[in-house]
Amino acid sequence: MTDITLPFAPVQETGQASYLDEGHTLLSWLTTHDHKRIAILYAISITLAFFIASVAIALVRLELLEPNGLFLSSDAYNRLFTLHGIVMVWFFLVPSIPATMGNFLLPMMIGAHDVAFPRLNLLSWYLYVIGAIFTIYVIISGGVDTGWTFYPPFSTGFANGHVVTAAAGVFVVGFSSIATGVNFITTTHMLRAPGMTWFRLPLFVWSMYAVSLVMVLATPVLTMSLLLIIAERAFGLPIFDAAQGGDPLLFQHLFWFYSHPAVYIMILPAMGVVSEIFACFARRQVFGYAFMVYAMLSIAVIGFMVWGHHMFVAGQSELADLVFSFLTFIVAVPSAIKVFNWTATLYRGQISFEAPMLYALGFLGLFTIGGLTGLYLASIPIDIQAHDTYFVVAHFHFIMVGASVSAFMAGIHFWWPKVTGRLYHEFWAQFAAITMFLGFNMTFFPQFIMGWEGMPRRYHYYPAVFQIWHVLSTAGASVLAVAYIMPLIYLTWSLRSGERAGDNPWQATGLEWQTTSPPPKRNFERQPVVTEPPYMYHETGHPRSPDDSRPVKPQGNAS
Amino acid sequence: MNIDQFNTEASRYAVRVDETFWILTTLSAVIVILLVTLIVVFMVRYRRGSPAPRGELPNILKHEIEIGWTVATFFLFMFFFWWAGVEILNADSPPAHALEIHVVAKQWMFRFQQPSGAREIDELHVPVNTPIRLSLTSEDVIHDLFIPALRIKKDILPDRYTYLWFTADKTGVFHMSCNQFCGTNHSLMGGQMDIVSKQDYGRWTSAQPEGDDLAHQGEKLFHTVGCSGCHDSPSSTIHAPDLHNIFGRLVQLTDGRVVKADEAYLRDKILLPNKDIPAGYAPDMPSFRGVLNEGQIVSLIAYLKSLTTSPNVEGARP
Amino acid sequence: MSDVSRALQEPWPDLAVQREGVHFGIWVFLASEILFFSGLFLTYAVYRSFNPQAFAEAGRHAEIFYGTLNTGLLLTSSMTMAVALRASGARSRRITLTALALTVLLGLGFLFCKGLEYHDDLSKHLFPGPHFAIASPPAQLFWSLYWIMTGIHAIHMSGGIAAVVTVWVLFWRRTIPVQNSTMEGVAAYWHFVDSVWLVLYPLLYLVGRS
Amino acid sequence: MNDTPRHSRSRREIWLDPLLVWLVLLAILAASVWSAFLPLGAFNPTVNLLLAALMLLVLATFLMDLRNAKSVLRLVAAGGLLWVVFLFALTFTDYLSRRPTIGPAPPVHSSILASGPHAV
Repeated sequence: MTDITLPFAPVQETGQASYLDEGHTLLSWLTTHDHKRIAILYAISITLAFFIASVAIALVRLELLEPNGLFLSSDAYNRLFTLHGIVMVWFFLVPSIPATMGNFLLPMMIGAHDVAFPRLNLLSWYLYVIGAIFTIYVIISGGVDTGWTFYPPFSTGFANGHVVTAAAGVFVVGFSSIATGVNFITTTHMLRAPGMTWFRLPLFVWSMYAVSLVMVLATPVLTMSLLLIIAERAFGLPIFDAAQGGDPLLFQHLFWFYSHPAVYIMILPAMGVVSEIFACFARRQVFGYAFMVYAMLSIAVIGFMVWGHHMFVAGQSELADLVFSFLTFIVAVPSAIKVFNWTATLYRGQISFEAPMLYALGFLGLFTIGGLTGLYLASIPIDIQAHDTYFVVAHFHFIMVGASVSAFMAGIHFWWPKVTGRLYHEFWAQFAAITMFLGFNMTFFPQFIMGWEGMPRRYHYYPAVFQIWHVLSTAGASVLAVAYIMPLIYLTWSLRSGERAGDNPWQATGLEWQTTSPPPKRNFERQPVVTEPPYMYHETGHPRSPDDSRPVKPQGNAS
Repeated sequence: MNIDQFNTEASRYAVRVDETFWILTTLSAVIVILLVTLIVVFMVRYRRGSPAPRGELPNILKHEIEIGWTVATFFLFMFFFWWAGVEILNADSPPAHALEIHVVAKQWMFRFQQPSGAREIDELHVPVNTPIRLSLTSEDVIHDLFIPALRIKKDILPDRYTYLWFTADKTGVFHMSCNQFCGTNHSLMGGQMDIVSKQDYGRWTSAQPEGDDLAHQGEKLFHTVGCSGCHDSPSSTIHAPDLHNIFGRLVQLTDGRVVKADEAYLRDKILLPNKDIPAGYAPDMPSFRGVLNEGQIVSLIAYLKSLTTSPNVEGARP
Repeated sequence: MSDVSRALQEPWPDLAVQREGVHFGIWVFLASEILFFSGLFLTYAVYRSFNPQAFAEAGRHAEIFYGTLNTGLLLTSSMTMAVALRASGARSRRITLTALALTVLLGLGFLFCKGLEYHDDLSKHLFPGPHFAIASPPAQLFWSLYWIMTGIHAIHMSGGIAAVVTVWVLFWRRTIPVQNSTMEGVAAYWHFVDSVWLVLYPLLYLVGRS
Repeated sequence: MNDTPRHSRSRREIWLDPLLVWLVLLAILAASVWSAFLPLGAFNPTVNLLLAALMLLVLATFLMDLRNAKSVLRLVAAGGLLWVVFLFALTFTDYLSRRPTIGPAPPVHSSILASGPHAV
């Protein structure tokens, strides 16, 4: 089972077929149990979801150019932003990094051949597809107008769209999330390579572990609350009907018990990705590795106890307001620590600025602003003014889109050579990264301003005084659209015409880089043995002259 | 329409909220500038191949600094929690004799009922420098009343009361809107609030069409819909409680619990009479759901309140 | 060895780790399931604490006979399932198959009784709606929760029965040996579904009896 | 597989343990039904739930074999329950403090508390 070899054993050209060559038929992809292929299936599906949701919001932003609208009816407008929310949250953001990069990399990073339950992994993708089919049916048949939050009694008694089908789609996709979570937790516990102790795990693995925890423990509550909505709407069971003594706020409690931690489902993986990238492109050990781990775990756990800050104006008790406000300030502490640690990782590094690093730096900036505005919303008096205005919209887009999608793009570029064996086009990638950062700020910064001045969200018609900000925001969104389409083009191009990457183009230390690119079906030819902590990008202990190329110590050997 | 209708600070509370906002913004700006400076300096100084010396970190940077900034962040955030928390606790209770205005929201309009009985739709006249308490309820879905100039906002729930209160100190016309998504015309649900001088308010009130005040309207309803047949008739064969001094009292229930007879309780008693039966009574009151609309319920409750003479009635609070 | 090679699956290094992994995985899934049901329990707890009288009145209409009988059936099925697991660990194929078959029968018996009970409930107009039998409105909350809780539980039961039948067939055809990590998972799931019922039982059938 | 005894278990041992546990569980079930009909007032639900918890404990410990399980499994089970506690505790923080709200409590007069139907 284990072969001990020298730590610096050269990577050998084995001639072993890569996972991409295991079968070329469609059927071979649709029946695969290989975590890498499932990751690709997921990547294709979430990209489609991303563009569907983006088209929806592009229409919304165009419509908002004029205070009295351009071409949409109010119903159509409401359906479009609902569609945007539902598809982006559940069909793109939640599965984005975990189901693609997590699936691809988690087993490789810990030196395993696959995830613990490969068939469950494939099932999780099929559940995603079934959920997506429900959602596509909703889109084709006219949409749903509840907002992604499904608040009763509007959703149960008054909405005139396909609420039941939409909720059923999210319900199903919830189980896909749970399956992924169960798989990752079990894999991390049971399948680590010899020598891969808990505190040698790369931070990306830790982030996957933390996010799985949230998926497994939060998602079921969401599925239950949607089930109750379906029961009320389809079968007339008056669960949240205030006229029968029910309480609509109870739904909000159940919903946010999932949907606040869901924000951490979107941001924790991003934290994992950029940790890898900062270390690699600064050629430096991640500053305060242990603190980073504790911070991620405490975000995952405390993140469950803060949901009530979504309900400061909803009619919950003042005591609950204070308790949730307190806990929300607490959960901000580990997030702040992570920002400091990433900054400190740059200190005394050998920083280079390839596209992944640019995206990661963009993440750092956007996450800082998103996180700080989170403090505004944790303060009750400020939240009362900002709640359900564009301020909130801007805040969560900074976190969920700005930070999370930047990290997603960073990861895609960073691991692209590993996944495909090809290099992307560096100039275009750097250009796209910068465009994305600028476009994003231009889209969402104006929303902070108009939000604080009192522009409510989910408004089709709006007071003309806010037009200037809406126009700016739409202009920014067009820049952002270009920045999103560019990678699609040059990455697709690189699949055929990109330069061959070699096994480890970034000279990175993780186990996933110690095998061939693209990796063979079982990831490693032999069982890898881990001999080092992660991120040994520089010798510790003695100073070095600035110009010499530092020796990189791979985390272990595997060929 | 003018941005002043939104961002004017029309009350002392609004001024304090803005202070909190700007303190937090200053703080955030300092943090952002600090971080950006550090990042840019590191990026330039430690770019690959630059001549800056590298090597191992000094010991102080390895561990102590981590604990240091953790603790510092923690105390900073706790300070801010305390600051914002005190702010909201101070703003919590309106004075006892605030002017009470009933707000009923429905898709997609607000109806306001003044104590004088005057009714308005999507427009609200209030006197300046007077504590006002809005008691809010909805006839259909969850709505929300947002008055940006006062920096206040509250969701409006069906079959429940929520409250807002304020003392405006500027006159003028300000914007109001519904902030909780409530369906097709959500973005058209809103209106204006006219904060006027006390004299103008008095003039406006007397200029309204002659109408009894809420309590009198309620008293009429009390007799016309038949409440008085049981509750106010010593000869009735039905054993129903006398409702004098009911408001604000503590009521013992058959199962031993004690609840306060506030607006929500009285409303429940009218619409869900068999929930929470007071000790000593049979659950034999009919429900008035469908018989009375929200406005009439508001009037009835106002009447019941007017029957209370006890000085111990709790002041209206949000 | 052929037994072993048929039982060992990718990506596990050996059977002991695989067995431990399956056991661990199923428990993580069960933790998730606990949260799933706790959403319902929370709803129940909130509504009951605010409408104790109505819940007591509504609870009296539940069929305590069927409820208790079904609890007994499930406890018995848990017992047979435990026997099956122990027998499979001892590689006693005959006892494993018998105990699993008994478990399936008891599970089907549960669903049959549940069906009879549903029929009675419906004929007594205990499905919330315009013709609902109990006057007090919050009673509809109790009965809504009754239908949802028992319904979801019955779906879980059906899933459990399907899983046990599948395992039984695989054992019967000797596709996999009786000593198998799959058995651990199925057994843990079955016990969990029973446990949920043990909580539902006092919440739905023992309310307002005194 | 190596951690279970291979052929050592006789048929009797296979049946005996679960049968005993089963008898205990049925006894607790009987106690539940019996106690539900006792007039204990507010304690009825408490007793019922405690007995249910006892059944769960017996079932988990002896039939699901948590007593022999690795500590990490017990941790997972406990983790699930801990999160249920988060959910309940924080939701009830809201519900139990909704009425009366924070601030000075309304004055309570013994005459009102003691009030019979006629005072109300």
